[in-house]
Amino acid sequence: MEELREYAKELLEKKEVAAVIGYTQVSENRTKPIIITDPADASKLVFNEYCLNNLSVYLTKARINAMCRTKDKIMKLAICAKPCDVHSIVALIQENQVHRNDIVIISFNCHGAVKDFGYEFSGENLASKCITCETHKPLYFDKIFGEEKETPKASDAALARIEELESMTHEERFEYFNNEFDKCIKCYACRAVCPLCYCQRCITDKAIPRWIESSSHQRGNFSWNIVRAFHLSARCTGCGECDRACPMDIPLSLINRRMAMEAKKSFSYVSGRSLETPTLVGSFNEKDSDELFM
Amino acid sequence: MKIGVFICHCGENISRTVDCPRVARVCESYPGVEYAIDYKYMCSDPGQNMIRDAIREKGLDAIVVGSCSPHMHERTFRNAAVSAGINPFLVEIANLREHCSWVHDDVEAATQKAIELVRMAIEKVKRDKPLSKINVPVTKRVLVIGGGIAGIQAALDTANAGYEVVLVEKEPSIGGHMSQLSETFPTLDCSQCILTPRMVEVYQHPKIKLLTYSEVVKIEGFIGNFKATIKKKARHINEELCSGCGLCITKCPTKKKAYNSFEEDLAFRPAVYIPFPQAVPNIPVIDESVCMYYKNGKCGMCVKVCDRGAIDFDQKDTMLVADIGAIIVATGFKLYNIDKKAADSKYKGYGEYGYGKYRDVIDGLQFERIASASGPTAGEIKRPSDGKVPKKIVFIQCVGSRDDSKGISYCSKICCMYTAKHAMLYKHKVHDGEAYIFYMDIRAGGKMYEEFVRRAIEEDDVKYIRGRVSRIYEENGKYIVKGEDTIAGMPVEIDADLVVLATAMIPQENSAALARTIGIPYDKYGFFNEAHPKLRPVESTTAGVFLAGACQSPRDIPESVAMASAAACKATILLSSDTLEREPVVAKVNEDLCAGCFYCKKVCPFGAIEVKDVKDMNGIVYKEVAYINQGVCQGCGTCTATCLSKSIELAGFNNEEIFAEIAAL
Amino acid sequence: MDKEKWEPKIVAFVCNWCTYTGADLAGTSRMKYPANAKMIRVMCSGSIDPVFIIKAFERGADGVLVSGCHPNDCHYNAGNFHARRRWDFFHELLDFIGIEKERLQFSWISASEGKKFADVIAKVTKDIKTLGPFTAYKKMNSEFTAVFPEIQEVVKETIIKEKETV
Amino acid sequence: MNFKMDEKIISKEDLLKICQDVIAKGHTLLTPGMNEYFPVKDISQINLNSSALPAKTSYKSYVFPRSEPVLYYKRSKDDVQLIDVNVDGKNIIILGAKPCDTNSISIMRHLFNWDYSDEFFNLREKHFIIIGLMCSHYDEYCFCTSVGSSPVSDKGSDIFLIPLDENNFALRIITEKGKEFIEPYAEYLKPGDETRSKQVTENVKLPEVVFDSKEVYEWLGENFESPKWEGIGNLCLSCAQCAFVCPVCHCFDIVDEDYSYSEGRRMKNWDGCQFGNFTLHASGHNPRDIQSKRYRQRVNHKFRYYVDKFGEILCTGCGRCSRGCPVSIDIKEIVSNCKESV
Repeated sequence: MEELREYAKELLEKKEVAAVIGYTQVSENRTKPIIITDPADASKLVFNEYCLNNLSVYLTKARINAMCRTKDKIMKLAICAKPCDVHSIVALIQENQVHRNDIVIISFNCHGAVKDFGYEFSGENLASKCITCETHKPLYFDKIFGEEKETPKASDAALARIEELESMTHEERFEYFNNEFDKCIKCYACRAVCPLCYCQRCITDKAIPRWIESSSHQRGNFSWNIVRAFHLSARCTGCGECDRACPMDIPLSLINRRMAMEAKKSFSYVSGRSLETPTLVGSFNEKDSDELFM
Repeated sequence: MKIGVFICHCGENISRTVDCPRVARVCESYPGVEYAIDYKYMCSDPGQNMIRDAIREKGLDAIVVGSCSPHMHERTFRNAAVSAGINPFLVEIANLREHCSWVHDDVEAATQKAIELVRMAIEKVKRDKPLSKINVPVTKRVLVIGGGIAGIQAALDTANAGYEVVLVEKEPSIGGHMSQLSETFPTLDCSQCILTPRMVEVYQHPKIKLLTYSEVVKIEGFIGNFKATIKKKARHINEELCSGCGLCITKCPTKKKAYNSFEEDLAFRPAVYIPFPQAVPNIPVIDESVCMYYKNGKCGMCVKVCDRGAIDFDQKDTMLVADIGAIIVATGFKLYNIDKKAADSKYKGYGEYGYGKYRDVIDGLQFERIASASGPTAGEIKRPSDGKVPKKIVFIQCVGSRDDSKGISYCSKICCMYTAKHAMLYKHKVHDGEAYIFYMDIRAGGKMYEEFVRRAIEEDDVKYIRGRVSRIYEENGKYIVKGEDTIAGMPVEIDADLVVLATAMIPQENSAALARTIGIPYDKYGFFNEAHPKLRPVESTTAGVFLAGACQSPRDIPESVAMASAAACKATILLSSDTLEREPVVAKVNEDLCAGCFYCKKVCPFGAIEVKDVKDMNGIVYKEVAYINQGVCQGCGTCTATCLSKSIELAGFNNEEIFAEIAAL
Repeated sequence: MDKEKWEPKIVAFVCNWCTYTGADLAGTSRMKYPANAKMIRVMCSGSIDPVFIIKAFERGADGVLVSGCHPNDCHYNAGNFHARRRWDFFHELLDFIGIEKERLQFSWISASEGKKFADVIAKVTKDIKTLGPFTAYKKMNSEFTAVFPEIQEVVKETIIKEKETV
Repeated sequence: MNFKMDEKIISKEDLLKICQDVIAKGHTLLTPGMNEYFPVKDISQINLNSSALPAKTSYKSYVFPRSEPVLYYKRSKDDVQLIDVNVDGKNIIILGAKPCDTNSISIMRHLFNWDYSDEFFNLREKHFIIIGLMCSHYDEYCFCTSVGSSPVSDKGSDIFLIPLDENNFALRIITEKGKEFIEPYAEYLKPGDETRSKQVTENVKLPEVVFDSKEVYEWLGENFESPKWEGIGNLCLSCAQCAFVCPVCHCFDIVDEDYSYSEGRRMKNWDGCQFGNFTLHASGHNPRDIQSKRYRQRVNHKFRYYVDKFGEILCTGCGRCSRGCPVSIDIKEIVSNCKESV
């Protein structure tokens, strides 16, 4: 922890970075994001199992980037990122939202995080994404802290849920998802926390012509949730922030996960894992399956 | 907005199943429709006048015509609208004939559908924006890819029209397959004799820049404004200095190091060679893979004998870039390899015929070389294995072609004719020989073609056997050909001295890769696709790229030449104006809202999307956005669907228009 | 009995160069096919957005067909390849959400395949007829249909569906 | 109105009997669950636990739906026909409302009857019967006491319940509406014992008062350009979770949506002031173009503008917005620390 603070302080003091985006403790089992520009504040930084936010969402914010551009110098941004958050950063780099050289990735050896604030860290309370996580070490980083530790074991309830849903009839599934989507109040917290929802104007805000009805009645909720899931298909890195943010507990990341499974099955592609692989969206292979087409 | 609706009866073609007056009546009741009428022939002069008059008298802003397919008369009605002062893009066509009256029997259902189709068009036209054509400049230079007879013809015709031509040939000489042929059907005139003057003409033409031993590696840009990158492979001979004396060739110690591919591997050549005596340009090439110098750094005999110092062992491949206005692709064909098949090949071999195993089982081009006066046997028919004159030859047609089980469903078109020619040439040279031809059907469509085949049968006593050959095996220096005669209904067995297989014409190696380089579509075999099978046979679907010869499908010489001239003509039409008018159906980015993910750039098939920097007050780039080069954009709209934030719109088919159509259903 | 009378509403998004022209050929050849499908012409199958399909369902479509040029035959070289990936995901998504795969179908129909066009339209129409009205989606419009009884189709269909379940 | 408050005692069993009857009569009975106030189908779903955490959302949407049609239209050739929407005046009984929810409607009432009387709101409100339940829970986000309320406040309730022991509640009849509602069930009511209920309420642990709303009011007036806003603006991700779970946020957007080329409807939808396009003008100009201005607006609206206009703070201190904020922005902390330097 001290090393992290020292490092952040040094970066700021040397003016290598305009800001360090990191976590700070709020209460025992709760942290929150903090954007540090003053080296003296570096002591507020923490990293532990309660650092839930995927801070890469801040990388695409114009106001944050504006801090890097001073009249005489263009500085970098330092970001604290769990190994899974690095996947999001990779995806952002691939989508031209961030340049690798413009950021300093401070990452950690990670052994999981809790599913939500207010829970004690244990296998039972492990976040869903951590259960299947294969990258306890970040794939890309500039500086790494923390020691390697065993991740608690837990059963993959989300996968079981997906399988359960798939065993249902179409009518039952439609009913289920329609009921879930019906809860949506269109607060767009899922969109706000998603690092890949960086569009300056979301498709749902496009009014002329109206792409997705802004009303949160069944029809509007249904199309919003489908389009959200579709736009993240083959892009979502599975950070699960949407699930955490949704005040209505709609199983958003369950759908994302199902689409990621499709990307893996049909195209052997996992989003955000490699800067060298071309993105699945935006490329094609002549040998892609033609099964769908008559 | 005042909309006029015009419903055409098309004589009775539409009105037989669609109640046209009712369609007009119902449509008149829709919001925005000022005027609606039906008429017997809208496309006729009186019909068009009706439209013009209505536009003027009723003050219409846009019109919808319910008629035949827009592919038929969209232009007619747009012109009519323009002459009455309406933008042509404020005209929508509802397809009431091809998509409605002709395909449905029930009057009620068809009328209902017609109303809906017109309603969709009305809702779309309400949202249509006036558009004007886009002008782009034209580079007056044509790139011809391939120096066979089609490429030669295309290059000459274009150059003679006064335009510059860059002719790129991958082999050291132009001439292509035609230069390998002995005689040509149906006249039996010498192939070389008619081709060589053309080759020389190309070489000497002031407007033609000839690049042999070169390949096109990249095509960028768009119609009128292509940029071609051409790789000029190292010849290791300085072309400026070489006089073509050929001394290096005769003195090269590696006499028989490599198969002579021009002779279809029936002869050998040294490391430094010209493919054939009449080669154009008459400049040798040093084959690095067999040259002693490259093996051990010694020898250098050619350097010693060349008094002009033209040998240059250090020469490297060079890249040339040329601005091009139009491209003619004439890359030709190759013959189906009968048995030597790569593991991933889509074609299956013909192991049962023993090609490659028996030296006297050869293909058509090999026979051409044997029959050619300049060939390895100096025109005497001798079989490759022992040089004996074959007394009995079996020709087998349709080897590969028309054979689904081997992966080729099409007819190669020229084999019937050249096999008849081969048999005749043989009979003319070996008077006591017997020639048998196994055939499936004889396809001799063409001027003097059928007569030619009849001559072979009647005058030269060539024995045609209708049926397939099942197996060929060697026995005492003879090749036992087992087949069946389906007319006689009995098995046949012939002990032949030589077997000639008329193998299928297939596209050149890597034709698919070249198609992707140029950006043109190709079929499952690898032949390039024409824009329209009947009406646009020499154009590819990519504007400014034309097709000539056997790269498009199997062609004989006259057809290839005709296509080449047609393609040249199309290219010169394109180059004859200084600027090009393009349909304004192009995409446009809303730069304020673009997030700069560049998925559009990744999916654009034409490279029309560029990165544009947006700077802040201090001149520092703070954002990159997509910018669409309207000259390059072809208007497919793939970017619009890919754009996640919907910041790209395709003019003429924008999303508001499409949503309106959906809502009108 | 009622169900036989019910006619599905089908929207077809087709590309200008292959499928639309193929449909023209079907017309020129006087092939017959059901009148349920109405076509919306776009330039390339690559430009069809999944939201178009959602919009069609919202507007009461019972089925959607998307059709373009065969692979390698695209007028724009690669539009259909990109479309193919897009549809793979969208189709999978709709399936997971609970929309039967037959509700949204895809085909490659070239300009010369008039017969195939007629066959595909007939097949899609038959499939949708077998599935019945897309009541699950249309229920979302129940408020509308209460105010506008003239959007009868939906009301009628709901009644049919209820009869069936009895 | 000269209505005198009255207090009775009712057993839990009898209370549930009333509920049973309410449901049987076809009224909607709402009760708080984990996530939301939900319509009770079976009385076994009712959990009258005063120490439960507040539901993630309030019952705001029953009086001010997140999305509702205000009119339908049909276009014809020369005309547009407008069709009114009828709001059905169905009784909605809310059982067990938290004190921080009960006065939400009275706070919103000002706005919906200010320059224009919103008949949809008023009609729905008229058919609301709010049965509040004393609250004995508070967590790090609760601050009702700082905005002038308390866990034992019966303000806004028609009837207020105080748990006396496991099986009995003190039932305070507060309004005429409440009286009318309970009258038919008089048989279940036993005489009240105000000392007992007072004993209970006095023993409830109250959340600490963390700020003085008057001081906040003053500070906001003087610190429109404070650099504090920028710091918060940098962190806030511009969703409307806070506004949509808030029991008193009431902004809405009007949009037209069509069904077909001729029919359509005009919708009134919730809108959130943190959305970037909330104040986006048709011209392209956006007066609140950056997040810090939007967050400033949120706090000012709640603690200053609404007070100016209607004399009440637009906040009930329920803490929902902070509890659910994906980046843990805590309005209580911001407001109570407003005077501290950046």
